[in-house]
Amino acid sequence: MLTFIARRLLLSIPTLLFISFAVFMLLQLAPGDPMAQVPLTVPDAVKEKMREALGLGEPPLVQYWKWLVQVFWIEPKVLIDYLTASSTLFSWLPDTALYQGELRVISWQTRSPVMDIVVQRMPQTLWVVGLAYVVGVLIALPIGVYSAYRQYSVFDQAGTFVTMIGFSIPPFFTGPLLIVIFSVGLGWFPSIYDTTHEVTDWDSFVVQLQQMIMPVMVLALQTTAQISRYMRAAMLDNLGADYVRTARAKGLSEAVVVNIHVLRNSMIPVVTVIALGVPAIFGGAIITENVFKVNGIGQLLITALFANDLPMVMTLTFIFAVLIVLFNLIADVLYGVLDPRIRYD
Amino acid sequence: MTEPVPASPKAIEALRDEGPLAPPRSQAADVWAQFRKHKGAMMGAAVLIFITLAVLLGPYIWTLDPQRLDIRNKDLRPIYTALWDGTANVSWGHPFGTDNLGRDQLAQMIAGGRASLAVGWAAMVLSLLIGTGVGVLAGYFRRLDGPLMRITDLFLSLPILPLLLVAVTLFRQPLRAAFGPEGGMFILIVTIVGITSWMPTARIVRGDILALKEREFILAARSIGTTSGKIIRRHLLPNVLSPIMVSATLGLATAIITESALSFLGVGFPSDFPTWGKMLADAVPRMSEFPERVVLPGTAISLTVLSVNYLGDGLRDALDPRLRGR
Amino acid sequence: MLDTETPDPIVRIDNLRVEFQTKSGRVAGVKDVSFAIAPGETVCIVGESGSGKSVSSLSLMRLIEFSGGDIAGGRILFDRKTGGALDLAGADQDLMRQIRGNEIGMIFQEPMTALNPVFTIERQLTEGLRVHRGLSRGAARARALELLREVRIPEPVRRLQQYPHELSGGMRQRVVIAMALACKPRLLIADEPTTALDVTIQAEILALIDRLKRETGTAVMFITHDMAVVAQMADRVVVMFRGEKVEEGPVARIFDAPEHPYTQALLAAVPKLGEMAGTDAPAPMKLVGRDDQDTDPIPGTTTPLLRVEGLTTRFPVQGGFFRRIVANVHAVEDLSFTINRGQTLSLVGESGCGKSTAGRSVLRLVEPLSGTVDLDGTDIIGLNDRDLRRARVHMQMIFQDPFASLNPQMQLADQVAEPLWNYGGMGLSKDEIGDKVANLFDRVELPRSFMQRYPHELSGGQRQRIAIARALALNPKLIVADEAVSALDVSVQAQVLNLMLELQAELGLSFLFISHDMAVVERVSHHVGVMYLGRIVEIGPRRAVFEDPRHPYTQALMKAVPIADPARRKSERDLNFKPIPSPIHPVGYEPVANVYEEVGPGHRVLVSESGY
Amino acid sequence: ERASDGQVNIIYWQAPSILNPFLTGGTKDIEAASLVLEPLARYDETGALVPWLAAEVPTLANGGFSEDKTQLTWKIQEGIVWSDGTPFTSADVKFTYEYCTDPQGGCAQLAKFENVASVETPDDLTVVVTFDSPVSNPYQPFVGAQSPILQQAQFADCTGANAPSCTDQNFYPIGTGPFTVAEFKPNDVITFEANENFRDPAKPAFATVNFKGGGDATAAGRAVMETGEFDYAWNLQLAPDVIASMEQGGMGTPVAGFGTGVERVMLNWTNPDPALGPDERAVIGPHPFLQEPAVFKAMSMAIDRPLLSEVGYGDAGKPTCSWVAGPEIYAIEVEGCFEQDIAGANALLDEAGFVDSDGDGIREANGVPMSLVFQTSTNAVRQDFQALLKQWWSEIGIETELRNIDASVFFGGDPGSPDTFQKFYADIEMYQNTFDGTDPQSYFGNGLCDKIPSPATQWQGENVSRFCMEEYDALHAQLTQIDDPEERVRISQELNRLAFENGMMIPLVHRGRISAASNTLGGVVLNVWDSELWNVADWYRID
Ligand SMILES: Nc1ncnc2c1ncn2[C@@H]1O[C@H](COP(=O)(O)OP(=O)(O)OP(=O)(O)O)[C@@H](O)[C@H]1O
Ligand SMILES: Nc1ncnc2c1ncn2[C@@H]1O[C@H](COP(=O)(O)OP(=O)(O)OP(=O)(O)O)[C@@H](O)[C@H]1O
Ligand SMILES: [Mg+2]
Ligand SMILES: [Mg+2]
Ligand code: NI
Repeated sequence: MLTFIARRLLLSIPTLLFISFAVFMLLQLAPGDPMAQVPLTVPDAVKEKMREALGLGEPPLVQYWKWLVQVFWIEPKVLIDYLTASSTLFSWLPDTALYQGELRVISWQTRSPVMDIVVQRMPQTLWVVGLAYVVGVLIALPIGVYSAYRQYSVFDQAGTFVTMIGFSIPPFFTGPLLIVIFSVGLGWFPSIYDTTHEVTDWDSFVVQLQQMIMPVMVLALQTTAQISRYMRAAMLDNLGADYVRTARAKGLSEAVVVNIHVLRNSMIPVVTVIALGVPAIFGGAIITENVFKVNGIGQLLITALFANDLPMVMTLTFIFAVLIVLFNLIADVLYGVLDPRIRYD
Repeated sequence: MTEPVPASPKAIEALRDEGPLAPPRSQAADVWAQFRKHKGAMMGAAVLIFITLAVLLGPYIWTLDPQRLDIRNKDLRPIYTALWDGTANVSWGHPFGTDNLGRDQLAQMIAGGRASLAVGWAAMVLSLLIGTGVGVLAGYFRRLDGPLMRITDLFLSLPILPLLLVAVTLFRQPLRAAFGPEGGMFILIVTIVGITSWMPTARIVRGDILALKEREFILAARSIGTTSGKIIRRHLLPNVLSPIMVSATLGLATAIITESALSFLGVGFPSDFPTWGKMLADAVPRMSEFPERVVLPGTAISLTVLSVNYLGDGLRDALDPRLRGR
Repeated sequence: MLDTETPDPIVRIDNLRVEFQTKSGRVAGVKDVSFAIAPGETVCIVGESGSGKSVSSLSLMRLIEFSGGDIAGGRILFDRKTGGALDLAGADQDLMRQIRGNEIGMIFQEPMTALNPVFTIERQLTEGLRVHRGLSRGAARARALELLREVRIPEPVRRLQQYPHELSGGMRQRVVIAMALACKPRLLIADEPTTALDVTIQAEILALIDRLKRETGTAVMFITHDMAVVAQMADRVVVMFRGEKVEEGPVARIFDAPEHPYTQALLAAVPKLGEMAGTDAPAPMKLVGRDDQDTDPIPGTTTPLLRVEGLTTRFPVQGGFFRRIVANVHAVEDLSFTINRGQTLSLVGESGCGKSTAGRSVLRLVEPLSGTVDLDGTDIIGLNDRDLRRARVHMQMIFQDPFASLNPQMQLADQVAEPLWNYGGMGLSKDEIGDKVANLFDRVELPRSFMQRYPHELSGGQRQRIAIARALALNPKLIVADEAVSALDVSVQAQVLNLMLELQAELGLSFLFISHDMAVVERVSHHVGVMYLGRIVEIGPRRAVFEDPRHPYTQALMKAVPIADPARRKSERDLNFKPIPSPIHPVGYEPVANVYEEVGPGHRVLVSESGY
Repeated sequence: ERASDGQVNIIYWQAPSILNPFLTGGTKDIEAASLVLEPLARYDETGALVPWLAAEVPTLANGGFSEDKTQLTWKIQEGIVWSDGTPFTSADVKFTYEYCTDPQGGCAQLAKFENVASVETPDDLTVVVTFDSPVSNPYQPFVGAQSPILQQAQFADCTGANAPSCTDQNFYPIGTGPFTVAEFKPNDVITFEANENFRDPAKPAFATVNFKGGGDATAAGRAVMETGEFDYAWNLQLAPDVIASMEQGGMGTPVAGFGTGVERVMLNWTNPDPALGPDERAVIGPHPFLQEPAVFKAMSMAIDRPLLSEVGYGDAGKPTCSWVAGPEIYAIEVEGCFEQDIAGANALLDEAGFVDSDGDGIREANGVPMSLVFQTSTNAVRQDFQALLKQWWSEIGIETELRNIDASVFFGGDPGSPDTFQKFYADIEMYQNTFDGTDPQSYFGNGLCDKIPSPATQWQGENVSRFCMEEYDALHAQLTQIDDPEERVRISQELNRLAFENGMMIPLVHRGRISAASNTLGGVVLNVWDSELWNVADWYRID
């Protein structure tokens, strides 16, 4: 298993390089100039200087190389410095000073290191999009299980109906709808997410819950629709299997048969589906974030895009690619963990 | 106990296999018979046919120009609101009401449906073609598996928006010159949605092909000299139809919704070109005063997606001879 | 006649009727079945596939509801330990849960799928104990261990922590048996417990069940379609046919004097080992009710058609960090044999000994590592892809599983015509292809009305005939029949075997016949090769090998084969099997070349290392 | 009393990405920074100049502005300290000048210092700005939210090429304003705290400001007027009926103010034919038919301006036919301009020989169909305008193809993008822009021939329509020389008229700005001439 993981990790390096290169070249094709925000009055010579300071004007390959160095060499150094200096986990280690003020990946838009902003955005995205995913999955699983167990029952039919509707209604409609009902009409939840809110005690936790509930539900609806379909299919596959009959012949109760024997087997494909869906969390949910003003990674990406902030777009895309590759691996490993039949060597 | 012993043993009769009892029928009739049994599918088909006919023939029956502004008749409510609200501003001339600039909602629904359905179907078909193609090749030819799956990863990590923006700026002009502003944008959107949504299909198909490849009938086909191309066409593709169907139904919904999301973000069709998604997005700010403006396109999208979903279910059952027999 | 019924049967089924709700209305799986089982007695239920054996047993457990059936009539009177008889047909599921696994144990047909793949053996074994006996984890574990010892699993302690896929089929079936026995049930239902197993393992399992019954006095309801197994196991026999009981009686009576024509036909169709003693050439079986049959022996010719020399096939096992090849599965090791025109060579051996691989290597459906294959002057191994495809016209294959070897989505006529299409119609026009396909259907005795049907609408035997028709379409010289009849019912098997023999007689076909069933092999072959661990350990004329087995492995194999004759029961003591060693060897391992000793004309025995 | 009213919540639907107004052109950034950084003087809600950090506005009358119009002497108020407690001196002002004019720095507000020859500091409270030539409007540097004063101590190391990478300074500037930055999350939210050292001990009333950015105008308006989560929402570009229905929410009210913004349709004086290739499009004139007086006059006549105003802006809009419509004195009245006259427009076109010769409903000009690509930014009201205009023009036989582009791209000025309003790769486009203060002189300069954007100027330049007319240039030159207010008004009106009648653009609506304030928020005075948050120190909570 360990060699399997190690080998896959090693293999993923060329994959990631390939992906990042392809994305980089694609973005190069895009017209646009980070000098966009610089006003008209700045003389050309000055602009040229600024351009050079940002590393433009060099051949794309050189830019790509610089970017690689920044991402793979300089940023890790900053991270290690941070960990040894101020994180709770590693601060007992002697403080390192690896980062010597080299140029980091700088956003053209805010003129600050891209990574800092990404780190700043992570919590919102994780809280909302991540939680939505968890909630969606938690709702989807029982629905899927019960739909399959009572195939073609009223519950099953209604489940199919509702999940398909959930799937076909865009979030830019459900979002405002919820706002009109719950924020404007009932005044239960805030319509705008407060990214500065900190959870310190029970009350603030309740506030946090209130502001998360609507975006989480909008997003969860989509997840639920998909995962419950997969769960139902997997359950149906397994309910007819021979071992289920064996389990029943042992005199086990239906609850044990379904919730332990069948469920455990059905989870194998579903867990990988779930794992493969995780990267999308970090990609953010642009529209939902937009509707509820959860300024997470999705919002970051889209503003960066419109502002032509290539380093930001590039880095976010790359992080996304890393996650996809990583979760592909995790899905495979999970598959092996859940299914003893799979052997990795 | 005493068993009556038959006078003349007709044992061979006993040993003869029972054949299928029902008389053979043509394949099409069989498929149809099975399909008809699926109530959901029949409903789905009916709704889908209705919607399709409505958007295709609608403009000939309801001849109002969807883009025509009639500012004096703006903000009319649909005719049915008169049922409970006698004071509602309604007119038989605009049964679904009008929007804030007085465009006829019925005509917009029809025109919007044309665009949404066209985008949905075209993008879905494109993504299915790519997905199935890549999946089959990766699953069948070992050597292609690695490279193709890496490419799948690449596409998975491509965010759709940068791609769209790049594509819009690079190709809008030539496409517009060749196909007109709407046609060009249509091709762009379809292509982008298509090439950013085929990956799940490819993965699923690949998985199924890998499993099917180990089945004996593929080996049997090889032993009777079937070439790889024919094995794929005759033996593999028909057997992965069912996952492809599922992808197709999900794909149609995704395509319609992606198009509307693009309009929402302002990178889609021209603003006066109605699609269901755009109507929905445009109506959201006035949702509480004019709920029908979100309900009508919203229902249309959901109905389409639902009917395609049920239709897909039924077709899958009907096309699979194993299920058909039962 | 009057049965001598034991006064107090443990279970008694009266006029059982089970129906299924299907899309085309309600169908009866079991129409009218009545029988009883007394304590300490083994009742064998025999009958063909689909005759309602499993449905009867599942009804007894009231598991039939979960497969969509329901008991439409009749009674199932079960004598509970406490408090007399209970009609299971009307008992509620809560009560049934107390009976299932506790008072009635059940063993299922498929050891491969009957165990939950994701739980350890311990977990699955102890589950029932903890539910019914309320044992603690530790006590349940101790009992599980005891059970594994009882069913004679090697290394029982280790097994507890293993997962089903880590055990061989035989071991899994023993686990299933242990599970069924866990709570010392008073009735044991065994639904075809050995059908999927090798003869050697089958013999062990049968012996095991027999011993347990003797030791514990459990009543056994034994379901099978294999008359040889019936002869070995049964006290009494119930014969079922299309949902009805057609005959019942003590085992000796059924075998000696079957009354119902179906039973007679069934028994006639069973090949019995030793039947062909004294003959050289195979001959079709005489089937009851068929008067027009030609049962002349088929001598074949002595001109060689296929010559295989030193055929070796290995499958690489990858491993390590760089996925390099670390070992090889030595599936076929230095195989040499010859098949004459119009004759049949059979390869026999246990599961995994490389029979299929050998057959496929000959056709180059798997690439052999080395060796020569010479088919009528063509060097098959040396051909490039295009020529190989051409050469395939002359050699065809029939596969073991008639359910898996036909494309479920394609009409039968198309599947039979496909080989012709592949070779541009072999010079035939479209209509001529149609005619030819129709003729092939006639040839394999399938009605032409089947042409537009799909595989799932046919029974196994019919499908296998389609597979034969497909193999015949190109008029091949050689057909490799890989377990072509193993999945079929005896009566159907007999028909298919006869068909193959007829075809051989008429068309002069040569067969490479692969099977693990010694009785069938005896019936059809001119020559026999016995394989063990990828090698042929003994090869020669069928008569020589069967009547005078020389290699110890051949001798052991012969002993294990059950004989369809209740008078010749085997005892457990005769059995002596070593576990088969692994065919996986690290890279660089070079096995010794095979050295044979000629013990008779054409009868050669491996004298070098065989692994046995 | 300072910091007694808790928190005030402000929402801008565009999120600030930096708090240094010298490094950004974005209104959102500049206005956010205006809570912290202050200029010497600024405009009030009437457009009048008021002293801010300065003790008084220097004028000719009080002698602060030299007679030769080349020297301006500012007197700084006494006792002003930075939020870190250090005194605010003239050195900071001089430093700000040096900071922005550093050739390496890429200052975004360089235009403010265009004619400045030097900045001297005779003493700690005196700043003398010397211009290299006489100027009629000397109130450019250090006036208004776009050119506030930076602290020398903080930015000393951030001049020139270092400017962009001084993240801390750019995110957490030290200022003299009522608030200090507590936390800055780029493109998301800023938390401000009351400035301990603010010059008025009673202000600000709020202890903290939560400045949220991002989203869309609808949600922002809703958050103030319907749910009451926020106290102030900036610039609600929403249809009047939407705003009206939000007001029903009862939590807040819209506040409107008229500035200089005129929504207008710019006509392209060059030929945007894609066939010409990127370097020649929008450079080579003339347009095949747009410069024909009959054409643009007919287009203007076909418009129902009062209707547009009502549909798009309601009370916050007035139909206009002036390019510069505010302050009102400069506006012109054009006879019949507010009446829609389709028939007249048709007649005009027929007369000029633009007829529909092939019967497809579209007129031809010299053989080319009169078909226009009409672009604007993505915004519900603008799309409604587009649809209406399209319809009206179709009634006079002119076909229009609509296109809308995301605002950040359209106004982004990115020379690489083909979609900026400056590049003008379309026949007509619609937008509005404004100017600071009340004097239109420099704004009228946007019509001069030498302000035409072209590849040579990286597509920068304010004369977007590429209108070029000797008479106009001459008249504008005259304006720069004249001080007499009445004469200035006359010339300005003349310039307005020239622009309108010669087809530089088609004015549509003089639009006000609408923001929304909570009913519990007091002291809000909407100022369209400066930062909307100019008087945030006076805001307080109504109980
Ligand atoms: N779930 C079901 N639905 C419909 N019909 C069924 C079902 N299960 C069994 N049957 C029918 O009941 C009949 C008896 O089947 P059963 O499984 O008992 O046969 P069997 O004798 O055990 O055969 P085999 O030897 O193949 O196991 C068959 O005709 C079968 O088609
Ligand atoms: N594709 C393959 N890759 C790796 N090992 C294989 C492959 N096919 C067969 N083997 C191994 O080769 C050996 C011989 O297999 P083969 O299928 O030829 O046995 P068999 O005699 O036909 O058995 P059975 O009676 O079960 O069909 C087995 O150990 C098997 O695990
Ligand atoms: Mg059975
Ligand atoms: Mg085999
Ligand atoms: Ni009797």
